[in-house]
Amino acid sequence: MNSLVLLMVLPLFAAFIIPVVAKFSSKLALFTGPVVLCINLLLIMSAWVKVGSGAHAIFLGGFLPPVGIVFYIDHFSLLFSGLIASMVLIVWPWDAKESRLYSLYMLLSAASFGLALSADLFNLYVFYELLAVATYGIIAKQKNSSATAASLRYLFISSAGSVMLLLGIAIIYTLTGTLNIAHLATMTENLHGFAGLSAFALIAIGAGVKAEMFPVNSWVAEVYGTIPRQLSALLAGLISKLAVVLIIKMLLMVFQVQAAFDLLLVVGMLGVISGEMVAWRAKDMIRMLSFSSIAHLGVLFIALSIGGSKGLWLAIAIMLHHLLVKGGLFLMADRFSGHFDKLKGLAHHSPMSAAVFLVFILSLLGVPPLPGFWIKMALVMNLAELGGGLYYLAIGVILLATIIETAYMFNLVQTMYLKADADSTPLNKRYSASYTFAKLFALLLLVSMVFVSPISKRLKDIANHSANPQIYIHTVLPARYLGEKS
Amino acid sequence: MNALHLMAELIFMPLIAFIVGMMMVLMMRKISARLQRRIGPPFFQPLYDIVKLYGKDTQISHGLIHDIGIIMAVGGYIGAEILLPVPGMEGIAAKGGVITLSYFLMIPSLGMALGVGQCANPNGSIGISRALTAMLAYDIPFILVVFGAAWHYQSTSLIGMIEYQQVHQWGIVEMPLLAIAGLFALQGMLGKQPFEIYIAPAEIATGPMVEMSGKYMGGLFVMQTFQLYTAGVLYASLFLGGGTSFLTLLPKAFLVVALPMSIAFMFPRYKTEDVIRILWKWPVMLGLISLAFIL
Amino acid sequence: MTLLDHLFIVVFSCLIAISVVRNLPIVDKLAPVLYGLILIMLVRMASVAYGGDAYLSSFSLDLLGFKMHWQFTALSWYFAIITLVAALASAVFMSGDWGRQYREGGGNYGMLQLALIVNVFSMILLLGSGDLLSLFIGWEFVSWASFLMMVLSPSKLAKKSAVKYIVYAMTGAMALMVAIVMIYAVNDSLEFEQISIVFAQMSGSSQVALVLLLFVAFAIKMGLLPFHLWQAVAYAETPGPGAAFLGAISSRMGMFTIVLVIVQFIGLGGLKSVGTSFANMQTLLAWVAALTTIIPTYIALQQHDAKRLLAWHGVGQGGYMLLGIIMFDSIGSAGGLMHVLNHASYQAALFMTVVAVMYRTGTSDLNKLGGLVTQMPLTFLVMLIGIIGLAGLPPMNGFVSKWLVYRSLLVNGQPLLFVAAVLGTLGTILSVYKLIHNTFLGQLRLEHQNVREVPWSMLVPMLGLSVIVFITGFMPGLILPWIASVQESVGLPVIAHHLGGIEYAKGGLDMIWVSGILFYGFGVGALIFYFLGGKSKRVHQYDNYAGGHFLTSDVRYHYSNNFYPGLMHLIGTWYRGSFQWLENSIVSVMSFFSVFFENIYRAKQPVMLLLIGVVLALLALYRNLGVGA
Amino acid sequence: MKKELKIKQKERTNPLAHVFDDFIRFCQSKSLFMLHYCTGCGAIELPPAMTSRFDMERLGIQPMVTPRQADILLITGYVSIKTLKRVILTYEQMQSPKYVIGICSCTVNGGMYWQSYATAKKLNEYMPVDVYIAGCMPRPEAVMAGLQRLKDNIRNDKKEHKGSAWKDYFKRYDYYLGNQQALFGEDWQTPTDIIAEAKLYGLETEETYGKHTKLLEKHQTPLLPQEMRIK
Repeated sequence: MNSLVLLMVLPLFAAFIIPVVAKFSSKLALFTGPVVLCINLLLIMSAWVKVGSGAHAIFLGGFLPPVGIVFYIDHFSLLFSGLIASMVLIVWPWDAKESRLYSLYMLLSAASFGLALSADLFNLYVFYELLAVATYGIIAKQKNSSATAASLRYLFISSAGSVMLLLGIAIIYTLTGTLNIAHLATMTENLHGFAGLSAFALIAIGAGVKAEMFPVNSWVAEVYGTIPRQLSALLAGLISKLAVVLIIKMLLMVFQVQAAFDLLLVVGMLGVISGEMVAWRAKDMIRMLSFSSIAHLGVLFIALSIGGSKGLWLAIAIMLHHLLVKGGLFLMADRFSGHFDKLKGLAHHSPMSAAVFLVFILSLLGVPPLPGFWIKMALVMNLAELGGGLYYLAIGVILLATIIETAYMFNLVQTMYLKADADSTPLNKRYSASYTFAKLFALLLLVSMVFVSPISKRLKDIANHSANPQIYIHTVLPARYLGEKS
Repeated sequence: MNALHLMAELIFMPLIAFIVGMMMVLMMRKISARLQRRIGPPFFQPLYDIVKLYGKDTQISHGLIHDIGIIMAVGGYIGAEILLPVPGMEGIAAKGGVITLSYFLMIPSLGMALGVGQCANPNGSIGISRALTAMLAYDIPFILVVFGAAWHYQSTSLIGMIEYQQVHQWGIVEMPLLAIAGLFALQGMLGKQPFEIYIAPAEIATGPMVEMSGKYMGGLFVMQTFQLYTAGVLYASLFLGGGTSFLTLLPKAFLVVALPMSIAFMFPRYKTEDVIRILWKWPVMLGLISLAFIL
Repeated sequence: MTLLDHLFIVVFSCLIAISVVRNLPIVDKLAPVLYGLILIMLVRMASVAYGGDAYLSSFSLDLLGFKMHWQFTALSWYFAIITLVAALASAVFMSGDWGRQYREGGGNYGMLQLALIVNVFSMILLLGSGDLLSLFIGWEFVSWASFLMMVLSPSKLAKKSAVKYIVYAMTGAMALMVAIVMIYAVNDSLEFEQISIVFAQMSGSSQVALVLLLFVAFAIKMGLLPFHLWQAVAYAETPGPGAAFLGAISSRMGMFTIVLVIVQFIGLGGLKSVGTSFANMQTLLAWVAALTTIIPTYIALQQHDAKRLLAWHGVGQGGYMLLGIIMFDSIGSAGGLMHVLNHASYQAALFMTVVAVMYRTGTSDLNKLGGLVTQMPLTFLVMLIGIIGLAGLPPMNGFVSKWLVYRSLLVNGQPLLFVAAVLGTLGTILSVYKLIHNTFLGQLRLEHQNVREVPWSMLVPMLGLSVIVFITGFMPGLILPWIASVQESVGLPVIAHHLGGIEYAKGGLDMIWVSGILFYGFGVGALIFYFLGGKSKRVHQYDNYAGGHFLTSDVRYHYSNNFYPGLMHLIGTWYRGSFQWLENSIVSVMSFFSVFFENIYRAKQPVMLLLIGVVLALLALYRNLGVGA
Repeated sequence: MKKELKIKQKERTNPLAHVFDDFIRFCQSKSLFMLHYCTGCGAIELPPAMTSRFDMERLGIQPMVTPRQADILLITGYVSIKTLKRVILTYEQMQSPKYVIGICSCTVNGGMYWQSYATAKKLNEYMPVDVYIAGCMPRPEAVMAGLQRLKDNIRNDKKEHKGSAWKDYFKRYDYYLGNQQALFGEDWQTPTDIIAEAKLYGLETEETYGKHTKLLEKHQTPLLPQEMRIK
């Protein structure tokens, strides 16, 4: 079980040796990353079986909690680890010539695995920063002025976010004297005051920069517009969710208070509305998808604000769905993108890609019987069960957003199906693996439509398990701490 | 109701309507002549006109629909006459009621419109456009009147209405405003001045009738007799207590027709939009006020 | 396995079959057979329409804790049979020469066939819904299926209007979802019965909200005011037979749900309990219905494209249906329900005649046609029967249902609604006369001299539908038992009927007599015409009196443009396009906020945003928790 | 004097046919609709004839506005060549039996325009005229007398054969057409198919046809009515 540390260590190690390997063989350097990721995948699978319905903690460096470094392994974190490995594999820059990029991708994966697995705030912060650094590097690799501007903007806001995050962590440390989440979970009463909650707010907003949280997400459209589509797929599909994972850990283990939920609910709603509104005016496909992505992260925050295992399972479902759909859409964008006018007549050049595109957005809109519908339905019903003005407002916001989303999405679809100008084709003709993956995503989406019931059951199990602080505490903390408590 | 009675109704109701209607046409022409200090036509003039028209040697037709239009115009009124109860002959009329009757009254217009349409004469089409517009104008007050009467008498059957009036008072006493509104609508319905823009002989050459010759025109003359009769009897049944015998019914019917005629020849005509404006304003207002009393 | 399961299986297999063979020539022969097959399945279930028990499906689904099951009541059956007859007629219509021409013109014929069966499938699914969730799913299916049909036309306008439609439809669906959520939140159940239970428990404002949400959802589909803007253009731009099908039945799914949900489970008592006694929900809905009959009808009057004219009338006729059903008495609701079938029959026939004219002449512009009656007499006949039905004159079926509605308004003492309904009918007469006049009557154009009647594959469905229009008008008693069963199943007072019409204490209706008298009148008229007068002679259309002017073929004198100038002179200024303005202003408000948010995202100092966000969040927490906490 | 032209008479099988014919002729004489084609100054005399002073309506005569409905075509004054075309068109569109009355000297012989290049002098060269009412202008009394004469002619047509001049137009169409062609040129054509009508009513004789009708055929655009057809 302790071999799971390799998940983080292997890519980190690879990141450092790739430049060295590249000196000898660029081919070898190119394949190092995927090999590492495949090994990770195998590790994850074996761990998935071993963990079963339980949880496991790995203590690093020989210190026991609450002092040492702890990795917490359960199906939730494994699920995300698996997603990280597969996503990075899918977007691996096969045609890039620079080995430095491989290193950055490896660094990014290492940080991501760390974020998914870590069980104390300090490590989370470290991995978060690492992730940020890797992302800056990758974005800055684009050699054009707008990419530079975008990455600079991203850098500014992201580092400011990191400062907030750090501030939040510092407050928590001041209040409790520990950074181990399990330990924090045992002393929630210290944290449920104004100071503690403001720490949560700072953490949420700080991490929110990456999680595309309103209002700290102004980097999204510019960055996604300038980086390669695969990378957008990675950022929008996965990295944003990892930042949410950080928030989820804090929220579920420590801050199960109405004020925290309300905070998430409000920023979620604002995100939904603002994202959809701006996407509605967008005339460029990537810009539209970026803002739509903001809106859907908003929905995710709304789901989280339900709290408890219900909120978690919905959040996981939304994340997975959004990963498939938005990831798929950004991967599709590798085949065609740009201003709407350029996409005129796309469906006649490639009916298949238009159809795949359609499947994605139909699910995104929540059209039955696609999975998106069931998620939306469950989300709305759960919100309704909670009752209360803000939750009803959230229902309204989500459904209003759906209408707006229909308007702009189908404005694009309509353009696609218009009669084409004979000479120009909007399609990117070169072979693109991304398109194949996009089709695969669509297929996955359709298959999951059939298995809505079992999948949702599985997700609920995972959520029930992961949202329970007691299991977490018992797994991580040594008995003497618990003894003190009881 | 035995078969004989049925046959009698089917034959005699339109026949009576035709004969009485011809007399009403005569009366109408006499009234206008007297108002203009003329002598006017001889007694049988309406008959002469109709016979002459049917007896024309040349009759031009613009096609089958032209023919069918005339058949519908005459036939629709024959149907309407059967649905219009008169003393002693009200067996079949009970099957319809006043709503059905008012719908029947639209069929001749539509039939004529079809026939005129096939003539491919722009004057005719303009006339029909005006005639249908006028129908839109006068049917609103008319329908208000029908509604008010039906509500007041608690029946949609004309027979029931007449019975009510025989027992109680005449409708015109109980609902004077509605009766006035009805008279207004009647003026429009009969297409008499000031509401005869759709005929406009000098501008659009009698509009719908422009291509009607011989028996086609004759059919329209027959239709006119039915139209006057229907208007007279319907109004008499709605507001003047109908009649227990023709002796009491017919004078009322003649009076009802004479009234608009006497008013008509004192007026020039309104433009189409003014027809709508005036018919949607005054009689509708009267009707609504009256309904407010009734309901 | 119940019959309902069989029906679903058959419909689904038909869907699969057609989607497989849709691009092969055999689809022409297969599709009508398949619709016939589904029709037979429905006929086998006919007992439900004669007072039998509702069919339940033997399977149900349990997804995410939501249970779904299906059932087929008299109401479902009634709408389903209309759907299938319309689909069958459309399928036959497109199967022959029309389809060939469509294909040659670059149309995607296979897709059209597919769209039709998808529509039928989703409608059956909706009609068979047994609880709120399956209703919602069926609802969305129907919306998207119509959308599929609408986008098939290659024109830009068609696509634009289809997108407009889907935005409206989504709005409706979302309103429905909120309503369902409101119901679910109380007792955690999605059964239909919950509606009335929950409604009774709700507070006044929630009741208003629930009724309005449900009504908005259904009104959008049905194109009732003020949600009528999407429908006409979208339907008019749909390819021929598709337009006939959609125009006939698609938007009536809104009617189905209104009856199913609002009439059955909220009911008159429910509607009346909302609001004051002077202006309650029933009054509101009745006036919505009345305005829906008037405004779209007069918009139709302004159209000079035949398909749009018909489509606008389709919107307007929806008002009669609602007006009838909202009266909640036996005759009114019977009229409203019956109008669904009647409207479907003549609307489909009328759309087909227009498509037939387009097939031969290539245009549906009313200013570019004329005089076609000699060239296409049977099409003319169908249109004549259709417009008599649409205008609601005897002896066609439109008269019966409108009569019932009028009668009900009379009995209920609603003079203003009555006048509104009549105003709608009169506007319809004006407008349909313009339609038939500008298309078939008047001057035949030089370029149409060689136009011929359309082939039998198109004529047969048209004639078949017009036979339905006539027969159900002549003997409404054929349909009335179904209506009575529907009324019984949704808990309305049941109408007393016989073959010729209805029995009603204060004046009934017997269409056999009424039609008999009318035809007797026509017969006498014909006798007079043919035997009393001289022989008539056919003349050429240029042998025509024009004030001594010589008419020639190069001068067009067909009076068609601005057909009712006098009327328009008066009411022309009343067309303010207020609803269009409303729609545009909603878009403008949206744009305003959109620009606002866009500016936020464009902020030069993103870090400032972060700080503002943090400060606001802390402030909110501070206020929320108080100082001491 | 013109020679008598033979036409094929239809067999009347109905024993009451003559009674009907007499009745109809009686009604025709009692009911005359008049289209007044007011070409010249004579028109001014018509209003007194129609209104309260003389009241035409008591004779059963009333004005109508289209040739389709009219029995009498009343030409009130000089007929310029341009006008004559319209007059002929109007005349041909009238339904038989139809009658023409020429009022004023101008219709008789050109009157004061006898030497004008632009007027048609004798109306009866172009269409059969039943009654001329001469005078410049004739007084309303004369108009009334003329109308009364026409009525009598129609009534007594069976004996005196003065009331069916309209048949002459069909019987000797070639003659009238020749005069018309002389004035309007070879390609003169009206929308009404006179020959077909003559055939239909059994009024064709050998003089219906001639070189002028041949000329007409050469220039004529066909005037067959649109057939209603299913296939």
